[in-house]
Amino acid sequence: MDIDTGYTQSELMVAAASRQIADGEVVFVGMRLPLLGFLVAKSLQAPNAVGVYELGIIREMVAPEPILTMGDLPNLYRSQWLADTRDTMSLLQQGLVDVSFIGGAQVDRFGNLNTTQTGGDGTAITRLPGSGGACDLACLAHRHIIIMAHEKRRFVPRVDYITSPGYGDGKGWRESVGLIRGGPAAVITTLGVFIFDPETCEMVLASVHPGATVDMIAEQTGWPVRISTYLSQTDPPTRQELSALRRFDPERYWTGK
Amino acid sequence: MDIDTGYTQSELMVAAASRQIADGEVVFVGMRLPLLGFLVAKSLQAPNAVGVYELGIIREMVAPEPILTMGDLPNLYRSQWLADTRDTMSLLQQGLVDVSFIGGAQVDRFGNLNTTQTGGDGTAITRLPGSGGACDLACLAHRHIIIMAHEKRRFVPRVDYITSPGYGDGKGWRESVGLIRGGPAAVITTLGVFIFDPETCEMVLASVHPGATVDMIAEQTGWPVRISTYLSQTDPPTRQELSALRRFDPERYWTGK
Amino acid sequence: MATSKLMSMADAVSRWVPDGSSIALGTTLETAIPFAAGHELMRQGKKGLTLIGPISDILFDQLIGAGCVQRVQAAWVGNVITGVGYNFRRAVEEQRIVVEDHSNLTVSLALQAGAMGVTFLPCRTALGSDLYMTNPGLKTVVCPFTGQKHAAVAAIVPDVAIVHVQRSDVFGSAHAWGNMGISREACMASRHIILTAEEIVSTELITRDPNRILTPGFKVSAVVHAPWGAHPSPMPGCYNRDHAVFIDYQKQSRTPELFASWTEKWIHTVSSIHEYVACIGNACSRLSITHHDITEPVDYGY
Amino acid sequence: MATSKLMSMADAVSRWVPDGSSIALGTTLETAIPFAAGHELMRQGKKGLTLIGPISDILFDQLIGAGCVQRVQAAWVGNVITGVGYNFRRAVEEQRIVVEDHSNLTVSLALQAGAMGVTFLPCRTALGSDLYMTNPGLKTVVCPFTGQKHAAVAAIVPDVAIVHVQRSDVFGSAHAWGNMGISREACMASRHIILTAEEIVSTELITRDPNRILTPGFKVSAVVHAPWGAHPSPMPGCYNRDHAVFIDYQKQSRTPELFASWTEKWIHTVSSIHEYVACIGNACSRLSITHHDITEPVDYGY
Repeated sequence: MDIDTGYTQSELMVAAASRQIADGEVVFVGMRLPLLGFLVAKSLQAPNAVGVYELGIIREMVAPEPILTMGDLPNLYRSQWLADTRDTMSLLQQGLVDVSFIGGAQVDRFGNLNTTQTGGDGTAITRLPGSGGACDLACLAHRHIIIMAHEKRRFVPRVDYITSPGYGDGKGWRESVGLIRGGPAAVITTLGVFIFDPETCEMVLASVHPGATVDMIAEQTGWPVRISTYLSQTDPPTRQELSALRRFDPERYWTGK
Repeated sequence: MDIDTGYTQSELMVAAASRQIADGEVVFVGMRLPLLGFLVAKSLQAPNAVGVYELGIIREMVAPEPILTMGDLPNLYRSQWLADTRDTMSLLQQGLVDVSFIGGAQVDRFGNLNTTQTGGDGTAITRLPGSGGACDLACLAHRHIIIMAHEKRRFVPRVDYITSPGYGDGKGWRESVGLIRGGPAAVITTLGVFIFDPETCEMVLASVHPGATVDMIAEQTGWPVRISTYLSQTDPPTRQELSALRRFDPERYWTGK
Repeated sequence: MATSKLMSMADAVSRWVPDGSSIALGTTLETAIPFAAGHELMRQGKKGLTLIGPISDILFDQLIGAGCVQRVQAAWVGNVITGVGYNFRRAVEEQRIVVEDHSNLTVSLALQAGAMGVTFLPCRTALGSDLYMTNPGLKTVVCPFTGQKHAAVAAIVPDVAIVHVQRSDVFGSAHAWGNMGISREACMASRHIILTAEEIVSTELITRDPNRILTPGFKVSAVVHAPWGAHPSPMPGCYNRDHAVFIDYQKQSRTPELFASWTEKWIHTVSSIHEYVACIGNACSRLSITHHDITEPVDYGY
Repeated sequence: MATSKLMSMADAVSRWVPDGSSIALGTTLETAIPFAAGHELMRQGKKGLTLIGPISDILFDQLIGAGCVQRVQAAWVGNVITGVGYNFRRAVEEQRIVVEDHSNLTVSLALQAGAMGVTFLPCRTALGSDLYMTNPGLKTVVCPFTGQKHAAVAAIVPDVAIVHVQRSDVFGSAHAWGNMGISREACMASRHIILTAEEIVSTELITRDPNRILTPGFKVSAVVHAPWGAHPSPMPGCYNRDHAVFIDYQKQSRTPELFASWTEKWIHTVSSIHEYVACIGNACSRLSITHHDITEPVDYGY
């Protein structure tokens, strides 16, 4: 935890993620930081947001107690629907989910995401857990937000494996492979926030976190970073955001660093 | 009701139908006479038969009160599963249903059944209710039994419309259209019982009901009737069968004539 | 928080079912048929409707007789207890309506495809049948893994599903129990949902049992309080089937003239579900549930 | 009437899960994971298993570490709360197991296809992804109505589904509540079902609420009484999640040597679920449900 600013990198990322949720939106909520981001949004600017969880849960209320995983019983309590995974995926596939959040081990400049394996093509493979619902969210939500640590080994020119499709190799690719909507809308890293150029579908640096610099970001990115003409500094978490966040992660399990 | 014999034609048909059910079989139960036939079998030789109903019901116990339709609440009471129609159809499509029963307005010598419309091809159309689940039962059960009134206008050389496929135009037809199993095993009429020749897939008269004759049957059948070398008389309903039947249809709504 | 969707039957039907709508109803087959909502469609003189359902029992026949219907996508239209639906038969034979014949499985899958957001689903039924003659929503498809021929059913996305439930909150979270028919996929597939409910209850009561909820409340457009709203069909937990009405209806619909009298008496003279309940008066006690069977509690705590 | 299917965990696993079986388990994702059954698989030293599931949490990792597994058809294998599953990672990197990567939607549809008795189902996910690289169960198919490209998922028919439920009768009619994950399609698709249950109850109690039943009892092959059978995962209505066990497991599985000690302590020294419950002793009260939330009754009478 950074004593000077009074918040951690993770807290800043969760706050930035939570701001991507507008009131009334249907949000497909993933594990870990996205789960917290949803709870923060729901407590502040988006009280009518609806949470859809791949376990087969739809919730309109925040859980009555802090939860570490989406399967914790307080996250089932008084939900608006306990159903099949397939039911939640049907809402997603129909186009009823506005936004979702996914993390990853590798991302490239077109927002393709890898959570399956790195290496290959002659080099040793490092195996990761896999897609879970991430591939589905990246294919089927109207937009998805990527949250990940900003390190050069993760921000690579081309991911070793596409678990969750971004814009492939650029404009028109999603349509060409048969995807019917969606694509990444933003990438929230430990250093800044990227959006995507609607013309080229490339990642563009939109804001730099307090304490980070464009140079630091360029150094940790495996391709020449494009920078928005409207580049700004990421707003630090507000007191309200921090207080909501700490209510849901009181032990700082997810946001301790 | 025939005073001499002490039972009606319908009662004889229901009894004959009920005998087609062996103990432990999974039976897809249709409306009207088949519903009664199942209840009679379940009360006598097939106590462990499982009833599957297209409404989304699985029952292992007979209903605690007489029912007129399968949606009557006693038929839901203490069932083994209340679920979706699709769940019951999935059991059927998987091949877990041994036997089913369907009625019809027209049948031909290959057991094709029409409950949709008669006429057409220049003549006026008479519209009937349609398939309901009958087409599914005829396509997907391991075997199905047809129950219908024996009249010349109903026993036609070729049905005007195939609602529920039998053996099409003969051996090999089901496979050729993509059907993966099944076919009619018997036709129980007001005059007799037919089975199907495994070589030609044609209907063969196996037994004649008490009071009926081969001539009467030939006269009411729109093609030259083939007769089994083992032709017998249909066993009349036993006292046990009649007593079970009348417990389930006490007002004689379905079996009064 | 959310806004109440509770409104009168007249408002719900007027707002969410414009002329020309496609409607899934009667989705629970023989139980819980939304007769009260159907009668309001007739009362408002809707035109050009497409009716979507499995075994529709007499509600489809009534709507067709009242001239509301242009097209039917169904597996079976008639009177479960007596057979033929006379209005349906006349309308088809006089070519006043178009019928796309389904089986129970194919109509279920058509809605399931809509629910899942795919344009078709494969199955093994209907192959070799003449359902293909009138139904452009049936074709074949080859499995890319096995090379086997399957039937393919085109997705149906109704404008609105009308479903009758036991209890709902004012936001559209509702408990439904009994056989489910094709109600779940109909709700998930439809652009709008009108829930008619025997009882309006608190959200707290509903969310104490979230597995029993029919469909996500955020998909529901209108909630209507309609006690006896499924009469004469049976409503699990509420009342038994009124067989006499179905038997009587057969006679009352035998000719257009008889059906006009039936309509006058049961639709146009009756302005609301409350008047209807007054009309069926005696039936109410005769049909009530006398052998209760109550569920074992379940704990959703933490 | 029917014959009881109640038997010990050892008998159920020995009889219905021969070496080389394909098993769907962990089908409720993060809740109700059948750990007790999984541990019995390890205790009996099963070999050559195929594991089928969505997000499997640490049970898959344990079975892989114990050398029971030859193939995995899953969307995610790891530790929900800490990330990487070390045994899984080692086994893949050393090419000791084959992985067919799915997404949660595609593994659900693979089982749903099996449940429906079709050889494939279409969907709109995974297109453009590299899931196709290792998974022969993913191809594409063209919709015969719209000409649109869909992903096609091949059916999976497991030899057995192992599912943990709150209560079951001895014939396999069981109540399950909470989030359902892909349990329903896993049960419907599988050739056999082993139900492990917190409680064995009367058929009468179960059939008083037939909508809450998980799957047709006649499809179930074995019923096992397994209180705390999902620990350390949470079991709705019974106990909360034991986070500490998952966090601790990460450390205990970091090397093959550490995992061998873990196995010795938790699998081989513990001969049954009853001994296991004695071992977790203190956890039981710490995890118990303190905020109860009880359902409103429902009437299934007539």
